[in-house]
Parts: sequence; structure tokens; C-alpha cells
Amino acid sequence: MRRMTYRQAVTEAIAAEMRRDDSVVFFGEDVAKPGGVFKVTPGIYEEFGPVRVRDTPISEQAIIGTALGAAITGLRPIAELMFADFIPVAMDQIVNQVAKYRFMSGGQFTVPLTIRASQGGGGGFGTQHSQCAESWLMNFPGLKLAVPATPADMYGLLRAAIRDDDPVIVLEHKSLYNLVGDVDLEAAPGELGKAEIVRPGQDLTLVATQQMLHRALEAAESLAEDGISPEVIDLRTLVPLDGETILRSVQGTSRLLIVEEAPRLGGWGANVAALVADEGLFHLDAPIKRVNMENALIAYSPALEDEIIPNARKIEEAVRQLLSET
Amino acid sequence: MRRMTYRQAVTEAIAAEMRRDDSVVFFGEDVAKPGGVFKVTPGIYEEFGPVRVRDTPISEQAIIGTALGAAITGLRPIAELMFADFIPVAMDQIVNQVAKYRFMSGGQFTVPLTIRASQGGGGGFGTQHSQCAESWLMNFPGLKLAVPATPADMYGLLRAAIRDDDPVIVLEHKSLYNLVGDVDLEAAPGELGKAEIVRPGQDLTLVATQQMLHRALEAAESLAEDGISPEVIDLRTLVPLDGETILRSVQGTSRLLIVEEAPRLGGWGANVAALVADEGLFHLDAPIKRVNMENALIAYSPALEDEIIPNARKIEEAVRQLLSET
Amino acid sequence: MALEAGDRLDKESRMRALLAMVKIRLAEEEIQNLFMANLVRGTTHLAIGQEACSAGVALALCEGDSVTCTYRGHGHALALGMSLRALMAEMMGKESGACRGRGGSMHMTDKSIGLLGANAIVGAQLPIAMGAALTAQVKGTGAIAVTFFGDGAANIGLFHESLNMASVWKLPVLFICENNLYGEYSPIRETTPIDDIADRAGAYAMPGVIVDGQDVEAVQAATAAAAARARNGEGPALLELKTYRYGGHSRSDTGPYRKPGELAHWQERDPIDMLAARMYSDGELDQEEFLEIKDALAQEVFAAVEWAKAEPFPPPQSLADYVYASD
Amino acid sequence: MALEAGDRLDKESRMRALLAMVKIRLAEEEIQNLFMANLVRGTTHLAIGQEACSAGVALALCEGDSVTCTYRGHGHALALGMSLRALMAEMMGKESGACRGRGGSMHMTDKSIGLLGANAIVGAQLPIAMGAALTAQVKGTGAIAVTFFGDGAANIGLFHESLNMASVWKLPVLFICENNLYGEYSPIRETTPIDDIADRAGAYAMPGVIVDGQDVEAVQAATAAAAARARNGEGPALLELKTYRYGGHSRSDTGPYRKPGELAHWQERDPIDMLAARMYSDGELDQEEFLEIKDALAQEVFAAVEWAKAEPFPPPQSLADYVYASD
Ligand SMILES: Cc1ncc(C[n+]2csc(CCOP(=O)(O)OP(=O)(O)O)c2C)c(N)n1
Ligand SMILES: Cc1ncc(C[n+]2csc(CCOP(=O)(O)OP(=O)(O)O)c2C)c(N)n1
Ligand SMILES: [Mg+2]
Ligand SMILES: [Mg+2]
Repeated sequence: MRRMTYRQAVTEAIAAEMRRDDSVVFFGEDVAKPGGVFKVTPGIYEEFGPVRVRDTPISEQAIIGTALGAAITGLRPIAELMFADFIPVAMDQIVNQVAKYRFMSGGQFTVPLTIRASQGGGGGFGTQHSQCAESWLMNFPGLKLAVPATPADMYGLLRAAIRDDDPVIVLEHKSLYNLVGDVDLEAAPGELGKAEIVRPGQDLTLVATQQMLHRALEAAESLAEDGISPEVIDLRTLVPLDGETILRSVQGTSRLLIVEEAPRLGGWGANVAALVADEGLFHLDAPIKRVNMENALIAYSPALEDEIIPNARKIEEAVRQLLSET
Repeated sequence: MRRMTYRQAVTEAIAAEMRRDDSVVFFGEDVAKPGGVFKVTPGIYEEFGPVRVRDTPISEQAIIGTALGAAITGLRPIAELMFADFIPVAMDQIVNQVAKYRFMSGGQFTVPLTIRASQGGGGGFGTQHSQCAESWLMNFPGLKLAVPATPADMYGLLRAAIRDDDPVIVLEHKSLYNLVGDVDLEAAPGELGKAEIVRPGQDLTLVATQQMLHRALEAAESLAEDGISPEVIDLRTLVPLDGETILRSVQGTSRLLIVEEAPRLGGWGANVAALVADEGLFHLDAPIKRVNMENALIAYSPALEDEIIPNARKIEEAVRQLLSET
Repeated sequence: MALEAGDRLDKESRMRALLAMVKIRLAEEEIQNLFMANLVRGTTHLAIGQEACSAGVALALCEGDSVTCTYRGHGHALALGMSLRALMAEMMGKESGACRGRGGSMHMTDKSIGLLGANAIVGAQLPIAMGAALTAQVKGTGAIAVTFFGDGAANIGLFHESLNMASVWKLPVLFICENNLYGEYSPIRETTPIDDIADRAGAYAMPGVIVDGQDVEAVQAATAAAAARARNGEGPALLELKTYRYGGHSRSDTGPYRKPGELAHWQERDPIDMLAARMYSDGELDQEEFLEIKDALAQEVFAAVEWAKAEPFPPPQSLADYVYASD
Repeated sequence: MALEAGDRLDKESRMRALLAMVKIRLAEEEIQNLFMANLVRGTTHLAIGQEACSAGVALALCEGDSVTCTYRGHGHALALGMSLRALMAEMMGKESGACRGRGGSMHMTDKSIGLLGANAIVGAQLPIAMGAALTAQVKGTGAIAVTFFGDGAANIGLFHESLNMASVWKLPVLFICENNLYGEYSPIRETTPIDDIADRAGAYAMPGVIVDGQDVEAVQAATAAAAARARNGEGPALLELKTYRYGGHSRSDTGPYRKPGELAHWQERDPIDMLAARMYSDGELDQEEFLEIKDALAQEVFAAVEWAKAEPFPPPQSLADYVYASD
């Protein structure tokens, strides 16, 4: 066990896999010599050298396409796209190429490719540098999607992604880079597709990820003082989606509140709601509620940014409101 | 009233708006002299000339960016992207620029821009030329999204899109180009954000769009013979989403089946389900069901393509199944 | 830069080139028939007239090299050695097709011959070949990668990103532009402000070479020279093969945008005829032999089509296969 | 191509350039203070050292022309005439900011001065300026558009698509590359295989001009020449302004990647000092006047900051405003 930040967990995961497997290579903009704009990958270039670790030109499409070509010919690339907001710049390569390559070839290729990007709001980076990408990316079969919320999960899921034979997008939440936690460097890699009940409870189910998970836990803490006990689930991966854990929890609590850092339309929470409204409808004692960003955008102004991104207070209010519904 | 195809309705709508308003311009790949790869825009170049109607290089990003710049400086561009599958190539311009431009400027600009693309499966075009794009595009506040299913709606909604002061993406379903219907060329433009009950009924609500709408109607016809009467709703636009019409219908029928030409995860139907599971839960007598493409991709092989895209038979089965649930 | 066309090919290589080109021509004519008869759904993009490009490049490659190409890829597939059966079955969406019917006409792919994929998104295949070149570079295999694209693709952003990054990383990759004068129905002069795509190479500090794309020997020589340079660690090159498609852009296009006489002009320099004529005059082939060759290949094509027609479709319950590796 | 630098500017224009450059410098120094003191959240990208680029281009533009630029856009905004108050209030996310606090440091935008937007996605602003040029062309207004970008942006796909399409359509747009030698922490020579971005112009059949980006008069002259050509219907041009940023890429960057002595070398050719020296020697300015100018501008900057601090934030209930025109 070592105490480390979420940021360090990324570095450690990449280093561990590169040590273990020569075919792992890593590239992106300013990731090698500079160690990444969020200082997430210092030392990787120094340890593994210029053949396996490379800075690229500002060319997101070429980065992903090259990583794909390398993945189908024997390497296990990790490609970084810096801000998840830049994913759309390389969108064709991600959704029409990477996601579909194995399928279109009738299974001739596997695509062991990891794409990393940092995402999320709260830092005052403005409308084009604060988005979460998982809700868009859920639309493309062929991709897997991990959204770790703790240093241990980052270490576990990023290694799982690198070892996985399918393309996995790992989204790192910027607001969590300094979060500290215990990490077992010798642990087996995480499992893609497994949610975790991070706080058991019986009054309602709270489903969240990343920054929202921590805020949900904060709300749960405060609600506990009033004897309200939410069960808090960290989805950890959105594809595959662990429907079983969600349904089992809702069966116990009869109420579901989904907390997303995403606009309402299109948000991943709609998928969770749809799942429960289909397979778990008769467990429900109340409407499925969602706390999210409505259909608006993240502004630069702190006054607006702090308002639009759900916080513990809003989650708490939504819980109390939901418990009052019948 | 004139009988015309869905294809002709596109041509007529563009021509009508270009006649009415000098600031409407139109460009895209092979849309001018060749009249479009689906022969959707013949005669437009001849009537309005090379200044207002242009063929472009194969440069989707530049097409959308140029259209955006023109839109904020006094033109009303219609930009064509040919296949909706190419939307990801221009994704940054669409979702980070077009969608957010007004917001980021604090309302200094309006963006009266129409983006057209043809979409959908069933034609044997393979994995990269058969997708529907509306489910991805729902994730981006700032965009509006129209999916007309009939010649009259195409004529009405495309004109509404061109006149709208916000960016509207109009998706034309390839399988409907030859569909014939009556169109009133003098009618007022359609209204974005209004669903239509195209077949009233009381046993359950069937929500669909475009190709799926026609298949749902086919299923309804056949179910009627057994005395089963579904209420069929054509959403027509996904953003804005007409929740009111859906909720009112479900209140009457107590059952909801959503039919999508989309993979299950991320599909727009999840949003409709989430809406009803929130605001209409207590109307429901049965789980909310969805017929869609599961989490798979459209193959080239007709055997697989015909299997994966929902058809009337599958919709009918799902209806019968849903009516048997309690 | 000093890429120079080599000598003429020896008889055996010429014969290989001739066989490849005739096979492509006959196979594509048959494919067009299938489509026009509506025996196959969807669309198709033929390379009839452009056979020297794929055949010439393929002759210059070695085992272990990789190729990506476009939807106009039947020629590349056959030149690299895809079996006619796998091709025809794929064309019909059959389980025994090269991609088990999942790919179709636009996605002819065969890992076993180094054909990493034909792409239906303009330009998307360029960096995928670079990835194969990266693998070769990282592993030090000495292999190279080749990517084919059209004149129209030279205007898409990814062309630029690819050539730039390949040059910076000195990747062993050849960018091969088959300039057939049109992107769909638009003449290149209306979408591109320069005459020669090869002139863009300078923007990336790499060699740019204009090659007679109707002369299979010239194509082979230019490719071999660029390949040798790439294998030698000197980085990528851009080759522009000047060529022409006799047919329309795709199935339904009759080519109304052509200038009068243009097609006939190009047909005078038909790649198959040109090579055959040289072989005649060098005493390497006579008319009768050539007829026999054509006949045999026509039989082979016919047999492959008949075989493919009888093959089964993928089972419906397999529709979600191959989406993930674990499927 | 025959773009030629014009004569020296007259005294009045020089004075305008000097005022603009000093204002930018002082305003940005103050912005850096605000960020380092954590009075403002997020990040910022300063153009200190590059002031001659924005000031020189702005001097060559006319009313009705349009500009797009990057996140490193405070200089462009001020050179074009944005008020210091609107800028500072925007920097702090206040309702009275240029974008009502929605944009922030990376999105300084002011329709009233023709500044159509600063973009935080590398390269995304290029075609947006082309759209303004298209409007001018369609409406025959005689206006032009200008788009600023960095050396790093010259490797992104959209650069290529934009220059190509602008050339084909002969749009009245100027592509202005501020080559400050770095894209974030990466030196241009490690990401770009050629020395001069201007050399890429040939791939698009447009003029490419290398300009001393530290000499505001050279920038003005080159821009004016290219602008005249564009207004005349002769199409776009690519200008490469050789320049240098004294600070890091953004707020937190201290520039450890610089070569020793590099910064000092560039500071010897400081754009403000260079112009001031010329004005001294031409008798258009003396040291005392210059000090007074600086002082007055410093006061103005200070007053704008203080004013902005006291301004209100946008009301929380307005968070969904301006997403749609109907809001
Ligand atoms: C990104 C993208 N844009 C547009 C298309 C539609 N399209 C298919 S082929 C083609 C023309 C390509 O021309 P060229 O590159 O010259 O290749 P050719 O077909 O002549 O071999 C176009 C525009 C596409 N498939 N992908
Ligand atoms: C598409 C995209 N990729 C990456 C980034 C991150 N990024 C911001 S600025 C920058 C460097 C740009 O360098 P250059 O174009 O030279 O402009 P400069 O900052 O030097 O003015 C990068 C990589 C981005 N904002 N957008
Ligand atoms: Mg072509
Ligand atoms: Mg720079």
C-alpha cells in the first residue's frame, strides 16, 4: 500500500504496464519531455526513452489513427488527448475507425488501444475546456469507457484498459488529480464493467461517477446526520455498464437518484434511468430523478460554473425531495 | 398541394428559402453542379448561381467552420455533409464551435445555420455509411435537431430550420428519399419542438422517428386487425424534445414502447424513457420497453443488416409482449 | 531528392503485373454486372483504368509490409493477393467473405496479406498505415507501410496531419495518391488550387514524386525507390500516380461531368494494353498467350462468383459478434 | 508573389501602435498578477513579447473587417479596440465583461470591433474567419477577414482544409501565423519538419510571406499589402510573423524548455523598445513623453481592474441564458 494522488496513480499505472510489456507505447502532445500539461506523466519519457514515449505535433486525428494502426499490428498504444474537449477533433478516428475496426474486418483484428483524456468542470477553464465526454462516447459500440474516481481505481482500471484487447477510453477528472488515497501497487488490475457500492444504505440509491461521486458521498454524510441512509454506487465504467449492481440496489431501496456532470439531454444518466424503467420498474416507489446540468453549458464565470455543476447541497436537496415523493 | 417525394421536398424547401431570402447560401461536396450525391439538390445551382451555391473540396471541418463564420456575419448558410456518418469528421466545429458560439460570446451572436446530412441504414452501404446521428448529437446544448419522416414535414421543418436563428441539424433518412406524399408549398414553416400523434390509439404509446416511424405504423396496422390500438407518435424533432405530447399520451395508454434505429446504449430513446420514468412514472402500468439495435453495429451483409434494424415484425412482437406484462 | 525510376522489370515480374491487372479488370467488370443486375445491394467503386497503380505498388512490396487503402480497393486487394473467392463472397455479404460479410465492397481487408483495411471515410486510412509503420519502427522489423488515397483526399485535414507527423517521426510509410482527376463528380481543378498533389510534399520536407500511373513499371520503380529509402530510415515519401478511372465514381454514376474525348484519350494509354504491347515487342508474350491468360482468368472470376453465390450468409444470431474481442 | 513592405508609418500611426503595444503589455502584466494572486480562477495565455503582431495587423485593417484569434487573444482584443474595462471584467467573469462573463480569458470576443471570437481549440478559428470573408464576398462589401494562429496550429488538419478552400474560393482572408517557436512546451523544430510555416503557402497557390514579428511597422506593411490584394479579389495570403513570447505557455508554465540565452536574445529586439527607439531617433518621442504615456496607461489599467473587481457576477438564475437565441 502506498498513499498517492490520483495523478500519481496514472503515472504509476502507465509505468507499471510499460515495464511489464515492451509493446506498450505512449504518445500525445507534450506528454514526453514536458511530462504532460497536468504533470501526469513525469519520468515516463526518461525511463522508457524516445522510441516508446513520444511528443506529437498538434494533430489529434493523426495521433488516434496512428495509435489504431499500431494497435492492430502488435503494439499496445496509450494515446493521450489532453483535454477530453479535444475528443471531437479526433471523433471520426475514434468512433468510425477505432470503435468499428474489429467489427468491419469480421474479427481479423483486435484493437488493444487506450485513449486517455482529462475532463470535467470546476476549474475555470471555460466552455471549451470543461466538458465531460462519457455521455457522448456511450453511443458507439466497440468502445469501452472507464471513469475512475479514486487513486486505487485509476491505478486498477487504467492498467486493465492497457491490458484489454478492446479500445478503452479512460477519462481522468481534472478536479481529482490531487485526491489522495491508498493504492496497492501489486494488486491485480481492475475489472472493466463492475460498479461498486461505496456506501451501503437502504433509503435510496444514488448513482454517480468521478467528481459527482465525491459530492454524492459528501451529501450522504450530511444526510446520515438526519438518519437518512443513501446507498451510493460508483459506476466506475460506463461501457460495459454494470446494470446488475444498479438493479440489485434499487430492488433494496426502491428509489433512484442519478447524479451527473452532464447536460440533461443525452446524459449517461438517461441510460441508467432507462435500464431501471425497463428491468426494475416494479421495484420503484418513486420517480427516477436526476441531478445534472439541465440543458446548458459551462460558463467561464465562477458564479455560473459553481451553480451549474451539481454540488453536495443540491444533491442533498434532491434526496430529501425524492424521499418525500410517493 | 403537390405530390412529391421526400427528396423533392428537400429541393423545394431550399429553393423556397433561397428565393425568399438573399442571405441564404448553400454549399457542400458535390451539391452544386452535380446536384448532390443523392440527387437531392438538382437545379439549385442553376437557379441561384455560383456565388450562393458552391461545391467544396472534401473538407468537412472547413465547410462547417466557414458556414459558422458566415452565419454570425449576416448570411444564413445551409451546409451539407452528405452522409451523417461524416459528422464526426467535423465534430469539433459542430459541437465546440457551432453549438457554443452564441453562449461563449454572451449572446453577441446568433447562429442561423442549417446543417443537412443523410442518414440511416438498410441500403447496404456498410458500417461507416449507415448510421443515424441524432442520438450522439442530443448531447450538445446549443444545437437543435430535426428528423422529419414525411415529405410534408421535410418541407416544413427544413424551412423552419433555415429561418431559425439557432443552428439546426436536419437529418434526412436515406430510406425515405423516394417516399411520396402531399406537400402544401404555401404552408407556413413547421414548428421545431412539436411531436405529432400520427395514429391515435389507447393501448400503448409507440414513439418513433423516420424509418422506424413507418415501420411502427406498419406494425400498428397489422395489430389493429387483432383489435390492438397503439398510439403512434412521430417526434419530428429531438431537440427541442416535445415531452408534453409524450407524457400526455402515456397518461392515456399507460404503456410505452420506443422504437429506435440506434444502438441501445446512448440511444435517444433512453432520454424519452428517462423523461417518462421521471415525470410520468405513476402513469405506467408496465416497464418502458425499447426496440433498437442492441449494442451492435450495422454490417454490410444484407442478412445482418436486415436483422439488426428493427422491422414491423419485431415491433409487433414487442407490442404484444409489452401488452402481456403487468 | 533522388528517387529515380529503376530499369524495366524482368519478364517474370511483368507477367505477374499483367496477370494482376487483367484479374482486377475482369473481376471488377463482373462486380459491376452483379451490381447492375441488383444481385448485390449498396454501392461499389471500381478502379478500372487504374490497375497499374495497385499492381505496380504491390510488386514493390515485401512480405510483412502493410497497406491501407480506400473504398476503391478491390484492385489493391487482388494485387496484394486476396483470393477471388474471398473477394466475391465479401462483395455478396457472405460468411466466407474476406471480412465474414461484415465489411463489403468498401472495406476489403485481409490481414494475412498485409491489407489492414479499406476505408470508407476519405483520408481516414492514412494514419492507420502510419501506425503499422510505427510498429515496424519500434520493433525494428524493416517493414514499411503504404497508404493509397485519391486526389480529393489530399484536401482533407488528416492528409496534412499525417504527412507532417510521419515526417517528424521519420516513419517508414509511403503516401500514394492515385490522382484520377476527380473526387466524386468534382474535377480536381475546382477543388484544389495546384495541379500536382506531389507539390505538397515540400510542406513536410519529404520527397514528392510524380509518376505515370498508367505505366505499371514506372509505378513499381518509383515505389521501390521510395520503399528502399524508407526501409533505410530516411522517412516517408509522397508519390502521385497520374491515372484515370474509366467508370463513374460509383455504381450509379455515368460520368456526365467528363470532358468530351477525355475517356478515349486515357484509354489510349490503357495500363494493360501498354504493358502487353511492351511484352509483345520484347518477345515476352504473343496475342494467343494473352488471350489464353484472359480466358483462364475470366474462368477463375466466373467460378469465384458462382462459388460465392452458393455460400451462406452469416447467421442472424451472429449479428453482435466481433464488436468486442470477448464476443 | 509581390507583396512588398511599404514605407515607414507616419508619426500618428506610430503613436497609435506604441500606445496599443504598451497598453497590451501593461494589461497583461496586471492579468498575470491577478492570476498569480489567485484572484482569478482558470488559466491565461499571455502575448507579452508578441505585441507588434496584434498591433501591426490592427493598424492595417479597416472598419468592417473581421478577426478571429486564439486563447492568446488579449492583445488582439486591445489592439482592435476592446475597452480595458470590458476585458478586465471578462477576465474576472463579471456580467459587464465583453462576453458577459461567459467567455473568459480564452474567449475574448467583441462583435462591435469586428473581433468575432478567440478560440480555445487549436485551429478552430481559421474557417470562422473564412466565413466572414465569404459574407463579404457574397455581399460585395469589400471587407476582409483576418485569422491569427500559432506555429503549432500549422500542424492541425483544419489549417490545411482552410487554406485550400480559401484559395479555391479566392476568399478575402489573411492567415496570420504568429510563430513564437513553441506550441505549449514543444519547440517547433520537434513537431514541424520545416523551418518556415510560410513555405506551406505554395501548397495552396497563395503568397507566403515571412515578416519580422517584432517590428510593428513591418507587420503593418505586410498586412496592408496582403489586405489590398485580398480586397482586390486576388484571394488569401499566409503571413508568418516571427516572434517570441517572454512568458510561459500559460499561467503555470515557467518555460524550463527554453534554450539558455534565448529569452534575452529576443528581448534585445523588444517590439516596444524598437519602435520607441525609432521614434526617439526620428524626433517623434522623447523619454519623458514615453514615461508619461506609460504612466497614463498604467493608471488606466489599474482603474479598469479596480472597476472590474467591484462589478457583479452574472446572476445564478441566468445560467442557461444565451444557449439558444430564444432564451
Ligand atoms: C470524410 C468523407 N467525406 C466525403 C466522403 C464522400 N466521398 C466518398 S469518395 C469521395 C471522393 C474522393 O475522391 P478521391 O480522394 O479523389 O478518390 P477517388 O474516389 O477518386 O478514388 C467522396 C467525397 C467520404 N466518404 N468521407
Ligand atoms: C485541438 C487542440 N489541441 C490541443 C490543444 C491544447 N493546446 C492549447 S495551446 C496549444 C499550443 C498551441 O501552440 P501554437 O499554435 O504555437 O500557439 P501559441 O500558444 O504558441 O500562441 C495546445 C497544444 C488545444 N487547445 N486544442
Ligand atoms: Mg479521385
Ligand atoms: Mg506557438
